[in-house]
Order: sequence, then structure tokens, then C-alpha cells
Amino acid sequence: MSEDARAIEAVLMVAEEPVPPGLLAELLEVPASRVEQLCQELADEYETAGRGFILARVAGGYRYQSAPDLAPYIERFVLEGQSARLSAAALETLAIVAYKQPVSRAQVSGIRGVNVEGVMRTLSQRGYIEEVARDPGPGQALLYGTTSLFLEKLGLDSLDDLPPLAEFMPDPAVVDALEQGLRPAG
Amino acid sequence: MSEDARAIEAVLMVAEEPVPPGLLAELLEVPASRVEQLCQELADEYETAGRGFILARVAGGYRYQSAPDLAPYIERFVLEGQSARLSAAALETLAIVAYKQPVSRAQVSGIRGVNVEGVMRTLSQRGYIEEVARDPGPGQALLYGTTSLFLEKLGLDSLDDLPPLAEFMPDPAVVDALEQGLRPAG
Amino acid sequence: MPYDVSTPVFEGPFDLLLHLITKEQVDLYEVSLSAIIDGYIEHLEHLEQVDLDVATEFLLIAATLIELKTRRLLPGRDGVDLDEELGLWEERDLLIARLIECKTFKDAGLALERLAARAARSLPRTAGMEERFLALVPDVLAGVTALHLHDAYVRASAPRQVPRVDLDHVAPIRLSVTDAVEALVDVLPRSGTGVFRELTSHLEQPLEIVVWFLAVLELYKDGRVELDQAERFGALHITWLGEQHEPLDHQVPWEEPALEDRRERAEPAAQRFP
Repeated sequence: MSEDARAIEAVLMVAEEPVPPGLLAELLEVPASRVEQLCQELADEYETAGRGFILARVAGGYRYQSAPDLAPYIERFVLEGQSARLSAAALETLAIVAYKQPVSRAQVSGIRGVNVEGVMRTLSQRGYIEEVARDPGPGQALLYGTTSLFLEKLGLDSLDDLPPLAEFMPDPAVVDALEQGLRPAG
Repeated sequence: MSEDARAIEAVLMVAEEPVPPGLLAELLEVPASRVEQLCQELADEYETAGRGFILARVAGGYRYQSAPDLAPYIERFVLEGQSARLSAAALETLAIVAYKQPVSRAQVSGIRGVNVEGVMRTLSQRGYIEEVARDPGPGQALLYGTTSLFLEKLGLDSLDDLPPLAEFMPDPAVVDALEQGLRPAG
Repeated sequence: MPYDVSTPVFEGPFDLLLHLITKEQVDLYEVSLSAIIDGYIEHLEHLEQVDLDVATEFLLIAATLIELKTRRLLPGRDGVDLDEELGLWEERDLLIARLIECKTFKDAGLALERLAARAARSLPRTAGMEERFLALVPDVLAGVTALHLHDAYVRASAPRQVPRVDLDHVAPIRLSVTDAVEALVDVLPRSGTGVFRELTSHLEQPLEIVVWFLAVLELYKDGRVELDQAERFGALHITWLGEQHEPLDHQVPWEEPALEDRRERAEPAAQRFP
């Protein structure tokens, strides 16, 4: 396999979104037409070999997908799979959106201390959060809030039913000092 | 290609975490040994063909990863880069938890000779270690162990794949130097 | 002899001792202990914060060393009784055992770092499933209560330990685009025109300059300034298109309220978040 084709495979494998051929061309420093040709060749190759995945052209870019005829396996995987619960990261993100709405992705990211793009997208795809407004300030960031599906799932009548946040949170240093003081000797 | 091999490819393509062979066996209704064999064959096939991706066995499951030699392309593509590097203190603490687990904070602190509270909290926030149990003895100290994210980050299938601790024992010359340096009277 | 603390930071007393004994390859009995301690104290003075645990542990080790050394230097060794002598050896063995353990895990940590660096060359696929399968995903909020959510928020918003070593080189963003716009709107109406490089000459961090540049673009987008750059990398001239203000009575009618205020207003239940 050519280095270019291998690089395309590698990038598409780790990409979370369809990758536009223009971007691939930039990364590989080859013309976009060459990228299109290589992607077509790869797609044909996978199909001819009867692989369980395909290289699809979606939303202006390329991405790997499971082969359509294998959907029954994917469905069973989804139903029996490990993804039955919301991850801790997703729950925290959802909590921040719920309490701080309307809130921008950057603000959520600031509170959690990590990039929340993927988690926010998942929450949004599941219909728990949605774009509710645009920050009127510079940058015009999208602001997110929770949906009525969210309220429904949590059995809440309205956002006012969320447990209030404590008015006073002891400084972590104080908590630490207390812990230290109460820790049994030895 | 066999339907089983294709199904494995399809499922792994949509999975977000390493998929344990046991789960694949359930989905395909074949013995786990058959899954292991198929995965090995697929991994070999990708490697022989020189694909841009590999099938890796990590943290007790299988997953697709980009081929290591194509890292330069991936680095250009993933602008955010790798997560911040761990400090020497954090690495040392992580090593103690990894090799001594389950281990209490006081024990780690005893080995490092310094307070490890902050470092342990950082490691825990980054998802490398977690509370795994409580010491049944007096004091009931929380005991810590490493997570599967730790295995994933290190590319290990299980804790058994950690290099043996004996490899890091200081060589006799260093031990001699220590003994010489601390020779009491005479 | 002067002891030069040239290594960046000794995180713990064992590190220090290890360094002294292994790296320098010295016999501690040949070294002035006071010089070591002076060196350590000097090192402490350069630290912004003294970790008392580290300091006391060093004290303990230094005391042990001093005791070992004085016993050797003092005459009248005949009088030392056997138990005491044995105790001394025991202490020494314990110390050596701890030093060996410390060294072992130090090297193990480096090995973990190498493993992680190797693993990081190969990234996993995390794209997940295509949209058409999403509807099948079981109800992931099943069993999650409002209280869980509350706890998750408290967990997420708890102040974090600031990483001490790895993020030191990252400057915090002290300036927002809004702030920079305000500053420009304060300066430009008075001078009428300005050069970007001069307007930002007081800034030190590239990030701050970037923020100011974004602010200039923001003003340009709003039609409040005209930009002119004769050549690539040349001076960027900014011309104020609005009214010329006197320095003291300037007023910014279009100024956005601060983000905090906006959020308060947009949020019906703001009183929940003191």
C-alpha cells in the first residue's frame, strides 16, 4: 500500500467526524483529486474483499461505517453492549448544562477542565441537551440548555425541581484539614 | 471473508471502547476461542497488507487503532495533541499504585517520603487510578488501584503485562554506593 | 565545601539523598553535613511554598545522618553497647531499604512513561456508531435521579488541584475579547488611529496579543474601525470610524453587559446559584 493510502486509513480510523477530502489533501500534501482517487480505491478494495466495514462518503467527507448488511450484529451490540449507562464524564457534563443553562461549550469545558465536545455531541444526539440561544457577545458562542426529554427522563416537572446547590461549599483545603485531623493515627 | 470475521470488523468499527472477546462471542454465538482466533487472523491480515490501522488487544478487549508509524499524520490531524504530560512525581506515584495495588494513600506516601495527597487526586481526576476497596483493618483506609483507562493509555492488555518490578531494582553498584554512603562507625 | 543545588527540584528527601549518594557518588562521611543542609535550606528558600512534610522528613534524615556520623567521629567507641550498635545498623538498613524502594519506583515510573509514549503513537477509534443506531441505545438515564445529577455537578465544579509541574508554562488567559474591545474603544476615539503593534506593546503573552487581534477584528466586523496593512507582516494601521471622544467623558452606548450579568438575567432561577 502507498504511504498516502495508509495515512488516509489511519486518519479516518481516529477521526470522530467525516473528514473532508480537502483536509486530507492538506495533511498529506497532495491534490484533493488524488485523495478522492485513493479513497475511491480504498472503498472499492474493502467492498471487493467483503470487509465488515465500508468507506462511506457522508456529509462532505469520508468515514468508516459498519457494512449495512451487518446491522443486526450492531443492533445486538448496542442493546447488549457496555454502553448501557451514562459515563461519569457525560453525567457531569449534563449536570453542568442543567444547572448553568444557558451555557456555552467553552464554559462547560472550563468547569470540567477538559474538552467536552464529544460528550456534548453525544448528549445532544440523545436529545438531553440542545442549542437554546446564541451568546450576544463577541464570538457569538452557541448556548446550550436541557430539553423536555431530559426533564421527562428524570421525572422532573420543571428545572426548579432540581435539588438546590448548597449555598456554602467549604473550601477544599478546609475539608482536607478536617480529614487530616480525623484520620486515625498510623 | 467469513460472516463471523465481517461481524467482528463491523462491531469493532462502531465500538467506543475495547470490546472484550467474551462479548463478541455472545453476539456471534460462537466460542470465545473462535473470536480470539478470528481477531488474531484479522490483525495479522492488516499487518501483512500494511494497512494504516491495526487491530490491538488493549485493556482486555480488541479495538482499532492507527498504525504507530503514521503518528506524524495523526499528530497533524489531532490538533489538540496529547493530554498534558505527567510530572515525575505523578509518574512515580502512579508506578507505586500500579505495582502495589490495592494500596492506601498512607502507604504510597510512606514509599515516596512525601505527602502524596495532591498527586493522588490529580491521578484520580485524570482517571488513571480509583478507589477500589477499603482496608479491612483498623482505620479502614481507602485502597487505590489503577483503572482500565490506565491500561488503555499504556497500551497494555492487563496488569500482568506491566514489566516486572524486579527490572527496576537498582543494580548492585547503586546499592553498594548506598551502603557505602551510609556506613556507620567503622 | 559549597553544595550546589543544580538539579531543578527535589520533590522529596529521599530523592535528595538518592541524588547525593548515587549521582555524586560521594561517601557522606567525606561531605560536610552542614553544607548539605545549607544547600537544602537554600533550595527551600527558592520555593514559593514549603511542604512541611518534605521539610520535616529531610530533618529526620539529616538527624539520622548526623547521629551516624557523630558516633563514628567521637572517641570512646569501646563504651558503645552491643544493642545500641545493632540498633544503629538496623536504622541504616531500614534507610537503605527505603532508598532502594524509592529508586525502584522512580525508574518504574519512567518505564510507564515510555510505555505511554509508545502507546500514544497509535490512537484508538472512538467515533462510535452511525446516527441510525443511536435510537437503539437503551435509556442511559434509567436509574439516574435528580440527586445523582446534583452530586455530579458538585463533583465537577469542585475546585481542582492545580497541577504544579506540567502546566506551569501555560499562561492563564487574563484577558477576554470583551475586555480588549473595551480597552480599544477607550483608546482609539482619542487618538483616531493606531498601529496594532504599538497598541499591544504592553502585552507580554502571545495569547494576549491574539485576544487583542480578535478584538480588532470584532470592531472591524461591526464597522467601527478601518484596517490597513500595506504589506505582509507589515504594520497594521487601525483607524477609528466612530466619533472622536474627549478622553474623560467617553461612553460606549453599544457596549455589551458583562457575561455574568447576561447569564443572571437569562436564567429564571438564578437565585439558586449564589
